Amino acid sequence: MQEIKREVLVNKAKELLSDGTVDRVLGWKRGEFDYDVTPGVFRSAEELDSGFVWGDFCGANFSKYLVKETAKGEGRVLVFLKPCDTYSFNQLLTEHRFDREKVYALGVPCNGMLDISRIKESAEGIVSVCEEDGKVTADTLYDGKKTFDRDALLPDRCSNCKSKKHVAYDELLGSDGEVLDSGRFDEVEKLEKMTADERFAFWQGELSRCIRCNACRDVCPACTCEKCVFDNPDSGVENKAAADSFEEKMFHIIRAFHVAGRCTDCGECSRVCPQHIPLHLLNRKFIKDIDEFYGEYQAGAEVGSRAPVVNYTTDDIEPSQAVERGEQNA
Amino acid sequence: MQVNEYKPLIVAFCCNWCSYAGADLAGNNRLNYPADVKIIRVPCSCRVNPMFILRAFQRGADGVIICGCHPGDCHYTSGNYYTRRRMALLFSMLDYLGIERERTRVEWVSAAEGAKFAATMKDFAEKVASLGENKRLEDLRCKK
Amino acid sequence: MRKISLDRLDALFAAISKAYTLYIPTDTKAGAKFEKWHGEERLSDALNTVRSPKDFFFPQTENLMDFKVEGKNIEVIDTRSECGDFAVFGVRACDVKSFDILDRVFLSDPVDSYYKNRREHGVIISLACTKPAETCFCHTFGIDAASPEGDVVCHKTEDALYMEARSEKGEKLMSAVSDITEDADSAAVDAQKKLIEDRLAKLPLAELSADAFGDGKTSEFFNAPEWSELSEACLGCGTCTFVCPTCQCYDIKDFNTGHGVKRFRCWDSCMYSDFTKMSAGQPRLTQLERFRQRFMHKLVYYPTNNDGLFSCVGCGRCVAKCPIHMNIVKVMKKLGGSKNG
Amino acid sequence: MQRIGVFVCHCGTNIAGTVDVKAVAEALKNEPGVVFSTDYQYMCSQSGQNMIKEAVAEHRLTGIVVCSCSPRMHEATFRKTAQAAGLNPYMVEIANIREQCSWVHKDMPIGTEKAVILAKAAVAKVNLNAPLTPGESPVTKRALVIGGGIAGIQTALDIADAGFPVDIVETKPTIGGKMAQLDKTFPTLDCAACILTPKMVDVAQNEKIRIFSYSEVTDVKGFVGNFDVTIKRKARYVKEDVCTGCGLCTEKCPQKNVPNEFNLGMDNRRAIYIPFAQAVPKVATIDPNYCTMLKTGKCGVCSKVCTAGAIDYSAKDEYIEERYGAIVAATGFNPISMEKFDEFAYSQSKDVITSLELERLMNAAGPTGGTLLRPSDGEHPHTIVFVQCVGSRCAACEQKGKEYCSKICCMYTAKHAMLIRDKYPDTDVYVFYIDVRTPGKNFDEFYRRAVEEYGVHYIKGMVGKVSPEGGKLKVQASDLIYGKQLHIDADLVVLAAAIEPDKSARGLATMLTASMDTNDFFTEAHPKLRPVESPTAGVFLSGTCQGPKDIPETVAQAGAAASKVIGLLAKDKLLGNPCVAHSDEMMCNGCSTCEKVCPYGAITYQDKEFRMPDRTTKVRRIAVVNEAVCQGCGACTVACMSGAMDLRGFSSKQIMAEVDAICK
Amino acid sequence: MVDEREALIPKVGVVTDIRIDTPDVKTFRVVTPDGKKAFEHRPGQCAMLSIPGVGEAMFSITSSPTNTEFMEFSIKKCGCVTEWLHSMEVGQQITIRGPYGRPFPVDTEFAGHDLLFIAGGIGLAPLRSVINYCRHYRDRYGKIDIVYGSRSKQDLVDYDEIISEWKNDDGINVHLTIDREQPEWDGHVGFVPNYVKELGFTNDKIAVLCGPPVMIKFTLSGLQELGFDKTQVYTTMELRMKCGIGKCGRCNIGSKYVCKDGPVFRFDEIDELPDEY
Repeated sequence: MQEIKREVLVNKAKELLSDGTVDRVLGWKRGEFDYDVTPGVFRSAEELDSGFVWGDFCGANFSKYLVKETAKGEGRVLVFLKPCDTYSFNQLLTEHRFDREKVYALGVPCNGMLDISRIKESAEGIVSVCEEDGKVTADTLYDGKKTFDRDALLPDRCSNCKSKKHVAYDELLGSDGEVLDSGRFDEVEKLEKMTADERFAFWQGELSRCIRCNACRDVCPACTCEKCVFDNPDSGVENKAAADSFEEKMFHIIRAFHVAGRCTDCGECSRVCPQHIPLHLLNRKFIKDIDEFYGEYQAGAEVGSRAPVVNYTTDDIEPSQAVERGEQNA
Repeated sequence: MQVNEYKPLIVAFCCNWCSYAGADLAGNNRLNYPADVKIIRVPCSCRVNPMFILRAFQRGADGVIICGCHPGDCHYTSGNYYTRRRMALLFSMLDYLGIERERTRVEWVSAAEGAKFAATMKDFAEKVASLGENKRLEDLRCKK
Repeated sequence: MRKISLDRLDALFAAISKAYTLYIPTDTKAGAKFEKWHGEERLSDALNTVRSPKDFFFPQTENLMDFKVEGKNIEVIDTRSECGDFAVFGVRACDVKSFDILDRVFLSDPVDSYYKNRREHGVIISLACTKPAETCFCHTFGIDAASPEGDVVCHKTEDALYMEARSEKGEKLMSAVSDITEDADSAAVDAQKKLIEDRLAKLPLAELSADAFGDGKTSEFFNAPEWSELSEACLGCGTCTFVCPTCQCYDIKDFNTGHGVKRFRCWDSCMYSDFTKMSAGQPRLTQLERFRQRFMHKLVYYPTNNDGLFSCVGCGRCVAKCPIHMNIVKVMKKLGGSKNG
Repeated sequence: MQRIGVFVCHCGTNIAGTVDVKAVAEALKNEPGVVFSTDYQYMCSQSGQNMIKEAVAEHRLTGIVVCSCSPRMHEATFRKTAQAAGLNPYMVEIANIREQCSWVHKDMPIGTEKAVILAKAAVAKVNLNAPLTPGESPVTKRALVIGGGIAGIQTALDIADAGFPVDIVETKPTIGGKMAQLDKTFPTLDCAACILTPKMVDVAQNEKIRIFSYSEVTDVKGFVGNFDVTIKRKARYVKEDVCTGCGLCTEKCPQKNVPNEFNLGMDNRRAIYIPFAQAVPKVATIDPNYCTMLKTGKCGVCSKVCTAGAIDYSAKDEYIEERYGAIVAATGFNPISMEKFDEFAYSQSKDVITSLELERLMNAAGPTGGTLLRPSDGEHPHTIVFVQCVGSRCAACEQKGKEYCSKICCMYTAKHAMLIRDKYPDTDVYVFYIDVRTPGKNFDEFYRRAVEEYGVHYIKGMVGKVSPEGGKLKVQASDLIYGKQLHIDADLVVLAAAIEPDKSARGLATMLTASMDTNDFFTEAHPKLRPVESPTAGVFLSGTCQGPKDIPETVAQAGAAASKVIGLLAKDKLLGNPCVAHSDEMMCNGCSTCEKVCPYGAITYQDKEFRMPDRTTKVRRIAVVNEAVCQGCGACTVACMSGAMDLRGFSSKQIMAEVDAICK
Repeated sequence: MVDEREALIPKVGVVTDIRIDTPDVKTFRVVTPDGKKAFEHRPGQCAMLSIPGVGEAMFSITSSPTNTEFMEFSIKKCGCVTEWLHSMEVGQQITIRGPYGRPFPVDTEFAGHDLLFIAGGIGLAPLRSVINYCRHYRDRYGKIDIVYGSRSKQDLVDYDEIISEWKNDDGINVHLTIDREQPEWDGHVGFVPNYVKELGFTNDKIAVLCGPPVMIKFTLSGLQELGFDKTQVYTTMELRMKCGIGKCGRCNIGSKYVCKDGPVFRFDEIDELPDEY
């Protein structure tokens, strides 16, 4: 259950539309079912009334949409930002990807977003999903109602939420939370403790499922390049469908490297992967390494910060030490 | 006893100002090291893009080594500091993916360290040879 | 009609495997997937696989030919080889239909010999859907999940698998398993069909209709203002096209291996921004045009060229997998207007 | 498609001894792009070069691969050959088959195989080479020296001496800097003023030198050869060109209680003042913080007494803009604040002073007229304790002072001790030290004289605490050699405060895009080989802004910086290195990442309008590389994730082609 | 193995002659290694040329089918494949497959009619095949008018052939124009659409248009002003193509595939397609 009710968001949006603060609203649109919410632009109170939703399936991070949306015209866009979205928002501002003046950011608290695939693992034919007191009930076609612990339905990015604090907004609805001491590196550590052979087998298994649909890249708020190297025949790494297992690895290593120090760990990549590849574990490895080698750094925590990969100190860790450190973990 | 015929293929990226000159000095002093090592000259170690390293592995390299000026001595003042960070992160990631960590290395070799260059290459080539062929980062299409 | 007890499925698979390379849907932590049967694999209970079985005939990538280049000379090396016989078990009605749609593309003149080769050697063993999902809408396109097409059609009841050959290839496969299957009457199957039909009628998308679309509707829908809203959130990724059993766009690319050039074909997506990009210009400039292309193709262009046959089979994969949950159902409802209430 | 010629050099037997050169030439014949391949005894010889030229003409070559010795040896030679043959010099690549092949491998088949691979890699690269032309930029023949201390003065004099105009910008009303405040100089004990003031006069009289005193640099744009600098001339309220420096106003000004910074606040001056007698320019300055006229509009005494009519209360800050070809930073140093060293009671007792304050107390023009007297009571001190390394060589964890050695303290303390013992033999002088560091000509001899001839008590150990008690300073210290605690009742305690770069340096470095180390000293382009140049082309370093140093070292470095400046200004045009970075504006995201890693500040951003395919225009932020400033390291090319940034001559495609060729 | 000929597998072709037409157009002559024509084609059809490792691209065949010895392609430099082709030398092998697409209806609709060919710039390349075909079977057609314009005299493709052959044929009128005045030019100056209107053709002809989109747009409306119906006007289109056989999906406009259903279209057919090119 989310702290703020849908009506509060709708009313606020209407108010800002009517007083001319904004001329459109980036929000979540109702789908066919309870869980298939689509990002969309609302221009009127009527559209908001009929189509706006806010709930447990509003996981999409709107930050990246602002790059395109703000370029469309003069007016301001109202955007709803959950705490983790605000980090992406700041990171995009750091990289000058959109004009802050054209955005009115409303911070909304987030209690974690549900992963429908977790419900689908044990229920077929989901007709509706509702929640009460931490219990989620799914009405199914063949097995009647099934009830789940809400916490069990959270994707990794939410069960290991890094922060409930909004780091950017023009106005905050509800209360602000704190940066959390999440266990977000636990999975990474587990992998680090494996042997190299086990790690290789693990990643080979995961990455071999990749169908190169590019959803991870296309949803990633850090991937806003005018032209991605993987689409550019001149880059030397262009590839489309992975014709060999090497290309899957190449794609994911380079992608993770390109967002290293810029990835805010919003987890969208893993959310959208149709093959459930835990892509966030690649990004988190870089984040963990950066924290350990160069001091804690959270991309997007503030606008204008200098990422550790484009910085240095004279007594940095040597690459050989970096991998030997792995040995101690093993 | 069986003679190990396997010869690794090693790509060495050397910065123009220190390590490439170090390699030249090794030559001047006739310091032998394995011919498996093939050097590519770059202006600074910081020119080495992770993509080049992966490309080398894709095309059949068994080991990739990057040599640059000692930290603090970069011709461009700070290039090798960036190299150090980038490669620390990249190598750690490759290790995380289960790629043998001995296949990649960064070494600081000054223009005066011909002996170090030769010794480093010898050592690296031996380590890589002991790992055998690169299987984990190979592109089957590029196999002969 | 033949039947075999469910506890003897392994024997059935083993028998098929003697003459065919057999693929069955199995469960993985990322959903069901067709895998080669070696003896250990267990049949998945999932409604359908994450990826469609179009891979069997139109793989994500395939080598088309090799070139040897020396100086100014080029040698073209035909790398095609005769495909071995294989059977795919457990293909659902929607996916079976998708092969028909692909056939009309790849087997029309000039024939795509790569596709044809595999198609001729592949035997489709379909399986009726006992528990269609909320995302299913195959009936919209006249597909009957209770009675799929296929070389061999199967129905799985509580205790047995009922099999019936529907083609020459199917007969041949059935004869290979005649020793371990027994004759059966159609009572159990009929009962199951009835059950499935009841279930289909109760699906949330049961009323979805494609009547508004089809042959000759280009001008009606091409300039519809709704495309703008429908496409606004589209990321331009290729998830929908890659999980789609009927999407067949491809790219041909060359890969220089250092000792030769491999020309390969790989899936492409009309959703990608560089799909139609030329050095001289770009006919589909924005995501709106690209998004529109995909749905117009499925609902209007393809039917225009193929006797009204839609190139969507209602499998629901895109409904489940689209990162932003935009899909053909929403498009049909929005554009189809009152007919889709 | 290139038409490439391959030339394999035997280098006598240097190469041909271990590499089958004919086989190499033969093996290269079928490589893509190669239309001609041959071998020769000595490619670098005149006849070898002629052979290349002829082949270029005969086979219409567009690119050349020479398989020979290291490019560090003969790349320039063969580039010239190519140029003479009508090719762009950058269409040449060298395959290093001597230093990196024939000399390190002994086996002929192995050496030959490797030579072929190296040559193929060079061919693969040349196939992607593009003609490059170095950019040209004019040189403005004028230098700017920032800081008018001894470093700035010497640099300016040397540059002017070579005939180039120089401007000095000094924040204080006079040039002279720290050296003007010193009494005597080690190790010769000559009077600082006696050697400095003639140089100051030289500066004033030199027609090539302009002094902008009481001024600051507020903005720097441009790049080597063409820096556009904005200089703020602070309002002095005295017309510089009218004031005769008679000093009458400074005697008549009724505002007498202004702390005199020249004497480090140990006496007072007037609101209108000339810092010291030999000031250059010798012009009065009104201190707006104390002038009654400026603050209340009532007074006007100075204006009344000035017969020249130089006073102008309505003066405003002025900004002037000037273009320079080179800039020298000579911003100097300051002793660090003693705030964090309260154990030495600096803030509690007037009799705890810094060494620089002691210089003034001993100087004839100082507050005591040159007689050493205690600041608190004007009494002659009989016991003086010197504390060394106050704030120098501090452990980083303490976060109190500096990690580095301030270098000059050992020597000036020896000087002070010696001078005091010489003038006041009844005074006991104790020096507490960690080490005594005397590397320098005649330095150790000087220090030993202090100990041996002048009887200064050098004690290895640190002072723990100084507490003022009954007119005395109780000094608690440890003697590390004898391992005992010492208690000394001192009359005066002198702290050898660490020195740090002037605070203005940080802002200046940002304007100059010159890099600094963690202590805010400017970094050199190369610590050994280019010690007076900043990594930013056209910016040079003089004096203590680069690191602690004494006067002779400063003067030497000032001269070195001047010679570098002269070398630059002597050129009419600067030819750039064409192997520089460039950004593809169509792919650039304007994310500012490349700018962060550029050590030279060569990357800026601009908003550019793009015509979109649908005939709309879109404004996008894009990176622009200043080719005159870029040195071609390539750091930006890897930082750039879109691949918009590439390096000419070492493009990603070229390097990957080499990788491919090697791994084939 | 499968003994069927696969449409996607090309033949090897040898470039036997390279002619420099304009600063950015070269004409390449291609035959098989044994010196024959790679395949027969109809006027207006295309072929896929490729250089392994660089890429494949579709080009219209500019030589006439009546040429029994070789095929020619006039190619403008505008991308990586064309750039590579332009850097080739005689003797270079390339790969070729085809022919693709629907040709001009030279033996049906065109037969017996007066023909008006209008081209701009490189747009002459696909028309050259038809024009030479019609010249070869001169008696099957009526009067032939050719209006051809380019930026400058140097940018006129096939200038030598036009002057030395076309202009000398009976019943063929060649009208050349260039965009701006230049010293060694005494012919017409002005844009093609205006020139067509100035020339004022009668509407009893069949017109064939090829050139840049802007030229096509204005020339078509010019022709309509002169009384031409869209059913009398043909053009040939260009889109990104990969397979050439109507399967890969790239050149799909509405229900048509340019590579298979085109590239030749009559304007009334184009009207039925969605406006997407």
